[in-house]
Amino acid sequence: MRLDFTPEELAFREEVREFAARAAPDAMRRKVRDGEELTKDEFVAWQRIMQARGWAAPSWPREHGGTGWTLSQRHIFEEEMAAADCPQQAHFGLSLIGPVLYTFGDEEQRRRHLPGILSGDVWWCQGYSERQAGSDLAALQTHAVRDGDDYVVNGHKIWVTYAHWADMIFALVRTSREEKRQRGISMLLIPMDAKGVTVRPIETIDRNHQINEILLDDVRVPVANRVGAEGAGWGYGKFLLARERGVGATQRRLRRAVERLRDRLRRAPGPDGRPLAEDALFADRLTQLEIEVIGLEVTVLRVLAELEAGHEPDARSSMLKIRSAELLQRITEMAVEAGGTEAMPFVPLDDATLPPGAAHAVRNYLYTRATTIFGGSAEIQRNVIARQILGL
Amino acid sequence: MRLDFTPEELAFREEVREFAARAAPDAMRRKVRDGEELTKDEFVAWQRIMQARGWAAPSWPREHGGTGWTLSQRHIFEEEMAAADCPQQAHFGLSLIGPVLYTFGDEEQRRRHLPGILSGDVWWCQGYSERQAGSDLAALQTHAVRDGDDYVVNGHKIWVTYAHWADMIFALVRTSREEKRQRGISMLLIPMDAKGVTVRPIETIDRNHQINEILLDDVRVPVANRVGAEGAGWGYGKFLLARERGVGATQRRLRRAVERLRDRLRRAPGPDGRPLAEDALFADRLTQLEIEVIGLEVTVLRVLAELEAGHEPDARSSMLKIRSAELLQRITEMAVEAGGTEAMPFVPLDDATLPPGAAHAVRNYLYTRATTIFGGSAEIQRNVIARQILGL
Amino acid sequence: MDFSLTTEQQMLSDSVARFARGGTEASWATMAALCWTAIAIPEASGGLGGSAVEVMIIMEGLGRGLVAQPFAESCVLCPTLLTELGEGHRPELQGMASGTLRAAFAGAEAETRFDPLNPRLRAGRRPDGWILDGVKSFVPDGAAADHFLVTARTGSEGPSVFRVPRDAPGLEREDFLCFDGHPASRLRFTGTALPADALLGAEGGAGPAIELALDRATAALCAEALGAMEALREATAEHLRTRQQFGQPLAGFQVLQHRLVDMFLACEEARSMTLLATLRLEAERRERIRAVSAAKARIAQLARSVAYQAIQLHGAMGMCEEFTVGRQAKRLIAIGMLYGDADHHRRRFACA
Amino acid sequence: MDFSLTTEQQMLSDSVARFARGGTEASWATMAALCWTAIAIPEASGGLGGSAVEVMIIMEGLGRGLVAQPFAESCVLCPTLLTELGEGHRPELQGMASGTLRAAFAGAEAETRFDPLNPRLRAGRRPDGWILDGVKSFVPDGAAADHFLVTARTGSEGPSVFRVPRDAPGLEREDFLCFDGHPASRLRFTGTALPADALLGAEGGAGPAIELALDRATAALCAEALGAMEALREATAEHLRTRQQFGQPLAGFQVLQHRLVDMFLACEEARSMTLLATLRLEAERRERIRAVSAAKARIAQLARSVAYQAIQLHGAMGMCEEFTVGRQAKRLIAIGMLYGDADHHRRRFACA
Repeated sequence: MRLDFTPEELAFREEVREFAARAAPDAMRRKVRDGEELTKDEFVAWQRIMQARGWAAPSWPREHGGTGWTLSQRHIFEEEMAAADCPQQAHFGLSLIGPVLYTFGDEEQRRRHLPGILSGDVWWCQGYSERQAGSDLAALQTHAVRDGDDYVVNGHKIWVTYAHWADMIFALVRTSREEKRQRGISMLLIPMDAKGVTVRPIETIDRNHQINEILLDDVRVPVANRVGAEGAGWGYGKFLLARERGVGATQRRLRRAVERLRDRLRRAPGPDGRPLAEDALFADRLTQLEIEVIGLEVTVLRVLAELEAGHEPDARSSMLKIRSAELLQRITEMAVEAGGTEAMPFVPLDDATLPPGAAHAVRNYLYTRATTIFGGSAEIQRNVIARQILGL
Repeated sequence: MRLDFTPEELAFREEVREFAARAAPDAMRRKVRDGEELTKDEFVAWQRIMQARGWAAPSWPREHGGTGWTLSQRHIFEEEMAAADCPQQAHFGLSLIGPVLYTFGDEEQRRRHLPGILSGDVWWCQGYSERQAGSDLAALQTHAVRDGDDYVVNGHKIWVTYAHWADMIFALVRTSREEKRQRGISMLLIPMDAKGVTVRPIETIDRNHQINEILLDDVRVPVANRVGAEGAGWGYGKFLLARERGVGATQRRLRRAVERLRDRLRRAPGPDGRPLAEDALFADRLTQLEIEVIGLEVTVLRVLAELEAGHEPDARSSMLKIRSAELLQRITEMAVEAGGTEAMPFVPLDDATLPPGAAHAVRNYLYTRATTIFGGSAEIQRNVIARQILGL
Repeated sequence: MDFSLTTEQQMLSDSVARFARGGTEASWATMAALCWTAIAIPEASGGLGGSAVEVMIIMEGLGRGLVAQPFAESCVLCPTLLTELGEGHRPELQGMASGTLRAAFAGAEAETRFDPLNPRLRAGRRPDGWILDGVKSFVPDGAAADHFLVTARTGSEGPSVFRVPRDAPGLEREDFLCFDGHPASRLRFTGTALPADALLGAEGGAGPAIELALDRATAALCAEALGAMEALREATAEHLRTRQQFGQPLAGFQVLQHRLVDMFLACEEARSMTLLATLRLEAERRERIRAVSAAKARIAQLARSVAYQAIQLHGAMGMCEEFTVGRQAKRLIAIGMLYGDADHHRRRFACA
Repeated sequence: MDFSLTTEQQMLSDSVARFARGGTEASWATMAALCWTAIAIPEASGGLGGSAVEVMIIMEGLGRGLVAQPFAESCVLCPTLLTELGEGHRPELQGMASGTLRAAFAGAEAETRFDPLNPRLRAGRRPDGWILDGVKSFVPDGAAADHFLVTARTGSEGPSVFRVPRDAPGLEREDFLCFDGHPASRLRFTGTALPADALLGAEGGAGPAIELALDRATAALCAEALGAMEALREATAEHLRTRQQFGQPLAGFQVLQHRLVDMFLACEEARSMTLLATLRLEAERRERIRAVSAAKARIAQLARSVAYQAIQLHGAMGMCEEFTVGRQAKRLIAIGMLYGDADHHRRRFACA
């Protein structure tokens, strides 16, 4: 047994580290460090930088334009990039629909869509949830009726992240009403500029616009835009959900967040005029968080080793999602606690200025409440684990 | 609004306080203070002292030999007795079967059983649970078959506290098999020396013998020993369970436990050779507990005021049970934590001696795990509250 | 003990509930018209001389209805500070009672965290008065205030309080909205010259008045939190009853039921703590401090956990600004931090 | 990284599982016959020179089977202490390897809580050796030990370690069972005279050896806890599947399902922490300390919560001494306290 990487992996780490140190422009790096949100232009610029380095798609196989890295290499890559405050490659084309297309799509779909994803030129969003179909996705109502070579799609989608930036949406729609609700669902690729597509912004409690509602009103979608077989969409959806829940390298970002918080505590005034870092209660809570993050790091390595050995991601990937969400919530909470009332100012009026970083801390704190809701709530994850470990 | 008692109540408090200060023998008081268990003889002696004062049954109406006190008086009484480290009047005759008998029993049953309860001469135990009927009491299997003027009882009861000290048991038994499981249950009063009654000790994880299993093998019980109507036992059982969950004055004992713990921390060595009481983490946890105990005290007063105003004890009595059990668990846990490895010695071998109080702290800590299990588990209490507040 | 409302108090409670349902029309003018602005001001100073219970009733109602008015600051904290400093005769108090004059308390500084008794803002003597230099970093509702009650240190041992008009020379104000939507300001004093009578009460003697004023305001905030918690609990219960998932209402899932029970337990405990703080405001100092700090410390925890659960149980809807639940949750989180967080108040409780 | 067992390690694991199923027959003699007593002792000292992974495998198995043998103390802590003090040539080590000689570590004192580096027990020089005075309040498995490795302070700065035979003059021993059923002793030294070679290693120089020996033993205890936690999780899952209440198995109740999930999460985290501690034992001091203390701090919390949940979910059965669940829970609680509780190890982690 060993916790450490092989010499080859360590050499790879050096390579990534060297790149990471100078890859991102300073302004971008500063924004990542402060937990500030990047603009779409910045995300696209970053994707171009990655493509120029040949690392446009770290998780894709080589034949589709990916790096063909092992899981360990991907892990090392993600760790090092996070440690150097490089942005994530955040668009859903790369992480979600791309893999669906090269796995289940036809040749024409691959040829048409993969290049735009790799270059960052085409931005995708994911149309799954509906008002009455959140955790219970099989209850979705948006329907597509065949009309010649088109489907005519009607319905709505909600909680669609970055829909207002997107060129394309991959959506689950009902193509027939079967007894078993999961059947009769298909996946369609729909241009966002198609007639009948309306995007409505949703403001979240962090006073930000990232998610949207999408109305689909008699939208005509060529049948050629269906991925795979009609009625097989549920399977692709599950494939994606499992990926969304998969082994991410978020734990390195958690470690960075703890480090940043520790820096902050050294400067924050605590009781008795000493820095908060010397406050026994605060320091101890931070230590507790740090220890739990370390535990998660080892768990990620364990899951990685299992995946490399060919095991299916099982209850343990739900576990990673539960634990990393919970830790992220506690870390961002503590960052706001550290500020006290100084953390409260949020929106400057007239020509007022806010203390640097204050609003980001609060924004991250508030938005992080969603990590136990979106993409399968913590309760759903626990149901999944319960079924597996109890054999229910 | 006011939090304080009326002048009359304050005068009553003085009266109780004066009595409490000298009522219990020193040895008894010391045992209560250290959390040591009293012997049966001590419990009986204490009941005699209370009877001599005219306070044999603080919760009973005057016509049955009780004090006829208001709820506030009872509360004040229990608080003051606890504050002075007086024992509780612990036998189940007083708290459970006595009230059933003067409420539902016939004249003969009252005449025969109440005096022995008041004097402490007759010790009762409660026969409800069975191996397959714990939280789900309606599943009980012990059955009584009518044979002339007797019932013939077969079955077993488990988790019977102090059965080995008891002269009598009040048991729920099945007298017929109805479709609705709750019907067909009757309550019988059975002498423990009846032929066919066997008591088997159960050792709990605190290495103590307080609870027992009781085997009932063709035990003949006169029909006259049935309380109330045949098949009505479930109602009496529920009456008792509600009483068991009712507004106790445990919060004053909690406060005493916090005070004792604070004393202990002043003497316990902490990190860096200073007393644990000066350890910021420990001191803060104790403060947290103290604050929560204060909250519970106010809640008890609020529930008391509602009961005095004639409201039914509702979800709030389950709430008191949940909260006091949880606090008791945390306080006893902290007492053991304070000891560190010094708290671990439990059973002296040969002529070894243990540090004073060490074993009691552990015993209380371990036994206290039962407070969220016995008498309606914390989960069941939450189900009860959920039904009420959700209107399910 | 007795926790029932008098007939008048019940009427007040009903009136607040009606007012709070008004939503954005729940204005300061209406509050003044209803004489609530006068309720915590002694009769001798032109107020109604109401008790802490009336304040609690109003604040609980405002919390329940998510009314963003600085009642605790403007109608409780500031008037208390003035009267306790022996300035009960000042005409400002009558203006505050009638709602025509608003004050804001400028106590918080970035450097001193939650300690209100050791301000760094410096007040120097000059021949005909005082001169103030320093920054107050967080002044709730500062933009709407006609004058500020500013804590400062002079040569003396303890803190002093100065009355500063909003248009005082050398006073710069920056305004912002907090994450809970409430307005607040930052004040920068640069050689701000004040007349001699700007000093309220005795020089260096304002400590006890500041403590009491903050305790009253803190108890009031506890009541506001209680109201908001109850509202979230009810909204969540309603959501669980009506929202369908997997072919049944969410209320059918035992895990969610028990979460709601935990919210209920938190609300009940918060009510007990609020009553404790409120009914002990008139007690001697140590008892009052222990009651108020115990209440604030615990309610900060309970409020946060209710806020989180409400968001979680509402799912994605809980994340949306358009629904009340998220906004009410944010207000609860903010209340937990105002005038000292849980850590601060546990420490204050333990040291009292 | 690689977390798989070698073929030999897998065989060892199977062997430990068979041994642990033996229950009360799981004796020291059998462990010696299987050569486990030699596993952590270097080959040069007559042992097998096994790695920390083998120790982990054995301890996890002992924990799973609730075997009350002082493997961590007698076969890991004491041998490490001897070899690290440069006493690897001592014949005692061969006796310990063969299982014929047992040692116990006498480090804990009532006055110094969890600090092993500043003993109060005093060792004074005398012409031909040393004289010991003081009390060791908690010596695991002291009654079965042939000799004790006793920490003491001399005139020097740091701690020293002395080897004291069980029948040394002026040494009184009191034995007791701990609440987890494990035996321990209290040792009182009154003018206990020892020869010069009773001092192990350099005077005042034992600190690093004590630290490393305790770290190895602590990592071993983490593995024992992991085994016990897994056993409780499995027993609880089985109980939920089979026990009927209200006409369905307990496993049908979502609240209980999620509790079991939390036990699962705790076990997985404990496994990660155990691996971390085990695989970092050979790292440089700071990294080792951080790994071991992080693991012990977290496992103390996780073990306790699994213990509590196992009792709670077993209901009244969990309270009975006759069932394994309660005893295993007690062992977990005890492990949480041995060689430093969570507070101690969080502090040690933070200061490292």
